Amino acid sequence: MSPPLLRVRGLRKEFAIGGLFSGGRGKVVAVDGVSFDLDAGETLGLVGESGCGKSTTGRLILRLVEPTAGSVQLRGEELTGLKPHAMIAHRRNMQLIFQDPYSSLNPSMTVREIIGEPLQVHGIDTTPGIDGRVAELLTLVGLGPQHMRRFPHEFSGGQRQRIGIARALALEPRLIICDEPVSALDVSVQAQILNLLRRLQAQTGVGLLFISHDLMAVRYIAQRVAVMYLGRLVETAPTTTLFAAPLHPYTRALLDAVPAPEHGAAPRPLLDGELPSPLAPPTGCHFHPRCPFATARCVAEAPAMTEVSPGHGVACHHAATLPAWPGLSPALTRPPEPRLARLLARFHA
Amino acid sequence: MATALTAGTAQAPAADGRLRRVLRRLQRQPTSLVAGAVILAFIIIALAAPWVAPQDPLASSFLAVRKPPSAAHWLGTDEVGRDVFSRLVWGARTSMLAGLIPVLVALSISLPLGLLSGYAGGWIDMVLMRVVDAMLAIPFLIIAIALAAFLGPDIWNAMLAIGIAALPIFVRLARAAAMSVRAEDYVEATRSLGSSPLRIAVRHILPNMLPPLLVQTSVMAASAIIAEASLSFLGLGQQPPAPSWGSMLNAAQRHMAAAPWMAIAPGCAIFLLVISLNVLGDGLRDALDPKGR
Amino acid sequence: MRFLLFLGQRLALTVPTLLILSVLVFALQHLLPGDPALALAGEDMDPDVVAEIRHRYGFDLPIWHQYWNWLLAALQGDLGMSLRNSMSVVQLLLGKLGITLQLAVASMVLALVIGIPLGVLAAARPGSFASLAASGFALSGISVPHFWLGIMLVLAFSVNLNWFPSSGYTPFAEDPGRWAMGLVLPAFVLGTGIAGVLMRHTRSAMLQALGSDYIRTARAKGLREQRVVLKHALRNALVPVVTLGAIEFGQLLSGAVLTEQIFSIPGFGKLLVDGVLYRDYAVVQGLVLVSALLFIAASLVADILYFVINPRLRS
Amino acid sequence: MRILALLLMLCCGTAAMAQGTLRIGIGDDPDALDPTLNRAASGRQPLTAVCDKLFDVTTELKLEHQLVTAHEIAADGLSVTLKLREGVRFHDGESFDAEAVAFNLNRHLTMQGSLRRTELAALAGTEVVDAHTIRLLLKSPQAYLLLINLAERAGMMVSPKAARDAGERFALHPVCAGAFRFVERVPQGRIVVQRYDGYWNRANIHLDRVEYLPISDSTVRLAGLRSGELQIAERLSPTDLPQLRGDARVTAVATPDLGFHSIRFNMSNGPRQRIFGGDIRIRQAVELAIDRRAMVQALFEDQYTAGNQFVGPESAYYDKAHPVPARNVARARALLREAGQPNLTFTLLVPSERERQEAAQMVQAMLAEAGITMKLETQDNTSLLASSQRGQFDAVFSFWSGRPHPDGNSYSHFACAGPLNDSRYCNPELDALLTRGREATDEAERVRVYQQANALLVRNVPHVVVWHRRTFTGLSKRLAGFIPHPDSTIRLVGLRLN
Amino acid sequence: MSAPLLDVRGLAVGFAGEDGLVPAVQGASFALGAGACLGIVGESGSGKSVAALSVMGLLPPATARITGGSVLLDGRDLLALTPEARRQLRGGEIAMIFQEPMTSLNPAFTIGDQIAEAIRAHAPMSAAAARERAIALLRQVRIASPEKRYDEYPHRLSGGMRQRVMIAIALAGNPRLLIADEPTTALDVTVQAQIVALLRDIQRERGTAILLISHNLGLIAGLADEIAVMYAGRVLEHGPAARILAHPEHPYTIGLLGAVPRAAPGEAPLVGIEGSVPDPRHPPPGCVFQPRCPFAEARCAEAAPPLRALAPGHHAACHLAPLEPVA
Repeated sequence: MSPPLLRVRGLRKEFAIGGLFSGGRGKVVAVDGVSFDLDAGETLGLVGESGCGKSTTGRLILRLVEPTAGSVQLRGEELTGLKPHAMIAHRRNMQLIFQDPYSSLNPSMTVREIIGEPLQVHGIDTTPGIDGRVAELLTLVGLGPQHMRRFPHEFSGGQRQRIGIARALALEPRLIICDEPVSALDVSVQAQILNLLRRLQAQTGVGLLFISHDLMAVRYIAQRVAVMYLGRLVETAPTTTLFAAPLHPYTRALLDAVPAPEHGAAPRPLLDGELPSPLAPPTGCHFHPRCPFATARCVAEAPAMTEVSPGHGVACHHAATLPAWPGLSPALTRPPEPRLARLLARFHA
Repeated sequence: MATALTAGTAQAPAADGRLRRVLRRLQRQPTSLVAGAVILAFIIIALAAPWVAPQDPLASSFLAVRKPPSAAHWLGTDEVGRDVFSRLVWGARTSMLAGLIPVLVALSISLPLGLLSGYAGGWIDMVLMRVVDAMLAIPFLIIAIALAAFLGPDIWNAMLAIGIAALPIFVRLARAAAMSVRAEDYVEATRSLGSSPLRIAVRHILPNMLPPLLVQTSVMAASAIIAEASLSFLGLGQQPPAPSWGSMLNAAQRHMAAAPWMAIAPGCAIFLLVISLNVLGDGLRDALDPKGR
Repeated sequence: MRFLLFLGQRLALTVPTLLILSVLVFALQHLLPGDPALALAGEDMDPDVVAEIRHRYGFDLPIWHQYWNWLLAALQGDLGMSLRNSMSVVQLLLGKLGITLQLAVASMVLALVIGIPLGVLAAARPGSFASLAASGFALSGISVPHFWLGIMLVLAFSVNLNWFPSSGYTPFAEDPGRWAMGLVLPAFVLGTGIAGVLMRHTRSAMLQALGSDYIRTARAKGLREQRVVLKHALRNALVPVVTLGAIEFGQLLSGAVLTEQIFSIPGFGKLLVDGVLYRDYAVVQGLVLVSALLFIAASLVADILYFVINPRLRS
Repeated sequence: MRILALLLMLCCGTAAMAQGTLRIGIGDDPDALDPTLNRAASGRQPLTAVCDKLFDVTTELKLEHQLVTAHEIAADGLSVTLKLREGVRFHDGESFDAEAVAFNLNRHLTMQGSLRRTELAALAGTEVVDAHTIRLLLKSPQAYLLLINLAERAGMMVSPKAARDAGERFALHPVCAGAFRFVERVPQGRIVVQRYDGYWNRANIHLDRVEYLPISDSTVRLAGLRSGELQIAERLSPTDLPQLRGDARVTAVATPDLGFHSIRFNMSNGPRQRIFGGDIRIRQAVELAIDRRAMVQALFEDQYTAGNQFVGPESAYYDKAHPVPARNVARARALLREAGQPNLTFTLLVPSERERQEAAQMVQAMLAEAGITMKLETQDNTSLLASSQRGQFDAVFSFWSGRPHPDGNSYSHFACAGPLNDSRYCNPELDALLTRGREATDEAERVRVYQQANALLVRNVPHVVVWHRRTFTGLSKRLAGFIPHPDSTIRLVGLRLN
Repeated sequence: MSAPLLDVRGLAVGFAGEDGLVPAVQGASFALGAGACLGIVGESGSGKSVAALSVMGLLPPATARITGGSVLLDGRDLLALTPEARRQLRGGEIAMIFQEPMTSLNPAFTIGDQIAEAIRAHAPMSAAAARERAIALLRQVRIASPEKRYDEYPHRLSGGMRQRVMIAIALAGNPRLLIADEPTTALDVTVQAQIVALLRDIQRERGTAILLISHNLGLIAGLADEIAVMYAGRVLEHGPAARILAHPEHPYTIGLLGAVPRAAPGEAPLVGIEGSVPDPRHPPPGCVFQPRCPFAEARCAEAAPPLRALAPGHHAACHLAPLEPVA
């Protein structure tokens, strides 16, 4: 069996904290033993609330942040511990798409320079030349060659995100890490970008790690989902499985909190409290203070990730004994009425 | 400042999109326009001094020493009978240069240092910042006086000294600018591409450090002009008989009570130029502010 | 506790700074041309006397040796003797410190009293005549060459109008009225510049505060504008301004060089200029060291104030 | 606003009226207040108030007794016997006697860093005859020169006990036998002295207290005088004088100075001697190109005196056979052509002080008319001293404050071994003359010798004397009894404040 | 429906920009009955927040100009009131909460002080009484141990807690109308649901009318009785929430509904509305949505369609409406 495109094992990152003002020194475990695989052509959704460590995980994989421990393998080759120059060869295979379409493009460079930079850095001679390749990429993401000489500030947020995607695609990478790529965009534009990513994946077979706090967007684009809470993975499963039968109480809470586009939808029971401070994470299972099913064991002992069915792992002591989950709000699962469906079809024409 | 701006356009075509926006915004501020016009007028006067000045700024007349303003001498004559107005016109050259050269000196040294310190960090940053702290603790003028005295009294030395004395502030600013640019996503983006540190520094960080420094440049030019005047006032700047506004003030001080016109004219010239630079600096700051009130 | 740790760290950082500073100053002044021994030997400049002076003050030693000697003595609190008037530098500085401090405090008070209200006014009524006038004043204060302003003021108020003493310094104990009058003009000259700086910073901090979300909240509560500006905005705007004020104060202590020169105030600035001109090494060295210490102390005070004012750091 | 102004004026006014206190604005902050260590001229003002001298000089520069009541020069000129004033006590109560004089003269000669040795160069030792008689033993017969030097700081007597106790720190609190006791000193601020009731000449002292305030800017000193803060402002600039005319409260008195301003040529000091060290015609050309009278008129309101010798034209030692030459540009050009230097170019070293800066610029303009290019190089005083001693100059614009005895204006400057002879001018004929002048006890002899010396220097042009200053002292009309002195030191005896 | 509590008619607001007045709201009309909840949905730049601030009287005075329309509260035109009268309404009859709970509280004062201040601004009472009442308010917004929290500074609180404090401040004057401008956007999903629930309870328990502004149709749907859809400064469609969600008539509303990812079987691709929001300085001719509209015809570029009634209470501004006759 060939190795997966990306294999992450026991990834851990501790940040030393304490600058001038905090006095004491301490550390925050931002990512705590995260493991997963990602195959070529596959999209893995990494979801969690802000501050749970999902973005750090993405940067650890790219080694933009040095991991404290753990292993990252790209196509069977270990990346951790590689010297910077040895890392460069791998960089063309892994790219990053950012959340903020404004700060991720250098304001003093033209679109051509931005998209052409990866080609220059890696000394790639393309048949049509750099200009030709940039034009090609611009067309691929739904912009045009006429945009090459412009500066980022002349574009809207959605267009900028397309430029960012074109830059990521320039080197034909095997893996793209998308860090909340649509959360800064308007709803109508979000869908454009999600569709674009889907289309590009189908065309290029690139593997996507899709980091997001928006479960429905993840559901739309990912084949598998990993749920993160305070630095740890709490559940991973194929998307359909996860949305049909989530096993971790936190996953359920997340799904329950999705607002349904329906008037007077019945409110779901709510999760209490908020994400605890990573400076002082709760003992045992990090989720226990907010968990309606927590027991003494949850306080004392951190549950290990166990596979309950092929590809479905969950880190909960009580996963087997939880009551059944009522399912997503019907408003989210119901197909649009025929009239609406017909009208919506016009948008795809 | 206006010269610095046009120079900026020529050197950094990559930034011209933003620069044009900034210029457009500047044009909408009436105060900046007036300030720009004043500065421009001074530049023109300085460049056209031989044609603007009615008399030879060095020609002294033993018979007309310290004469009050008259039709022959619009701003009177000085301590050795030279025409104050003509000296004022020629002195504009020195003062404009005194605003420009120290800024160029400070920028050309502090940009690489600030970049190094702010981007590389680590012990280099630590050592550099201690030296900068030490220099900051010595008053600006004292460093300038000591350096100017060491280099010898000469206008170019004075400008060099002022530029060096301004270094710590500039290094700090450049460092802060480098650090804030370093935190931008596009730097991470280019890092993830595998760009070399040199490329990141030169291609991505350096061009984006410039806008915040640009504001400081105009303020610095203003202080440099005052510093030149102060050094000349202490006899360490422009050497006689060549005129500079500061040396004119120096000469005037002894005759304050009897010939106040000797001091009032150069003082007002300095004030006008410096306040214009400061106004333009404020305008630039506003124009560069992304929120753009 | 956190505060003490922070303070300790800050103090530890000043040690290398001071060392570098002392080396810088030592190098700087020994780079200056001219021979202090010649200047000290009097009009007659007897060669024997010159040699004697050189030897007596150790000018014949290698420069690193001179520095080492100075450093050893300085660590024991001895900053040497003034070449010019045989006074101990420490004593000399102590005598001046009070005077310069008085001038600095007077200027600072003036700057605060003028700068902050003007800044608040300019920010609260943007575009109004008052705001323009305040900004104009601030810009003028920053842009006018201080030595020139000083001379003009002396000319106008002392020579022609005879309202203020033109120069010199009278101790408070001797004649409080005269003391106060003597400080008015120099404090005004020094204060206007700082008032300008403070006004601009107050204005921008106020503008920033007034544009912030919590001000919108305060207005949404239906508070009177006066309360919104003076309580909610000013309180937050003062944090950076106070910090800046402390740092400006630190610079004031040694930055009054030309002003003291013009008003013949026997403070740090005048001592410094004379020290440089006469190559009075020990005085210049000690003076720069002490003013650097004061500057560092002032920025420390700024940090402490920042700590105290800002509830985010306090808890 | 008007009320405020009124209040302010009241404050100032009352403050200035302190009873019997005389406030003197002096031009510079004095250095060590110890007669042995004092260097700058500014120190003489407070020291004169605090310390009496063995001798003094009259306004005609004649020797006069102060702590000495009689003196007698031995026939061989190698010793002088001094009879000391009796009943004089130092401020600390110690009595003044021959032992004290011996102590003081010895202190001047031996104390480390003493600046009085040149002045006492002729003194070999002392011999106490009785409590109030002392004999000075001389190395060479230069008695008159020695005595006149004892009318200066070298003759100031400090309390031996205080000097022994304080050691080097004596300068911080000088104790002498003058009319005023030292009270306090704020460096660069002020020096305060208080009347000493045990003073031998108490009857002629009418002031309670004197404050010396160093104010470096003469305009500010003048402003202080006019506003009533000061009652005396020393060394006013001649350009300030027109202001005084309209002011009924103040006046100014003038005395000719003893010194001279001159442009010294580098005759043989290092590599830069080549411009002026050789052909005398080049030096003469420079001199002829300068119009001294026009300069004095334009720059100094015609208040200074154009000069060409090391004493002023009104001095007895001035050689009237060589008056100040008129300007002659044509002759200057001709001389330069003859010397093969029609386009002479040289650099004049100038201190940063304003008076000489202005004059240098005017000289520059004048020389330009004769085809001479003179560049200016400014240095601060300390640098200038070093540069001139090392010979790093073509010509230097120098100033000498002057001494009552003409030897002080000549020997150090022009004798081959003179310590101030930065030009390195050396002429055995002049050396012989100057040595004779030192030994001459007879006034007529001195006049002859120094006139000859002046004539010689005028012919050789090692320097071009440009002008002699006059000292202007600004006085409040409240002040009575002021007598200006050519050595520009203010004598407090007889002064009265109304 | 009887006379509404809030009736905004033809409101037009512009901002002084670099090239003159840039329109932000152009002739927007909507109404809200006492105790009801109106949701305004729109993307960035739609003018929804500006409309809310106009109601509140909190538009930045230096740049904003109200160029037309009226804002009636109980039939009284707020735009005609003196600034002082408007100030008294603020925090009294009308209160508002904002998007950024992290920055909307003054960092320099304790949360208790800030609530008590709001209380005393409209009902003079002793400090002790205000404190009591503030603690009661904190309890009402479900903050645990309110006595202890009273003296805390905002930076000690989490985002959700701060938004609760903001709500407490808003409730201090017993408002009849609460404007909530994107109240949950900055919060985590789980906390977002808590705040929505709190708002719902406030509406029900206190009968406070709520003007809820959001870009999230799902969020609006759960709370609002009526929905107004705004785009480029205009109200394109409004009507009862159930009707708008089930039977939208404006193509933009339809697109928005299609852009929300749903767990619909069959995985139909998500609707992305091509193009982007027009630049307010250079609006397209005719209907503002026309350049992005898949239904657009030639006439759409010629004249802007007026808001027309299509069913009782349901209005849409589209030439083509009704798009498909009701089956």
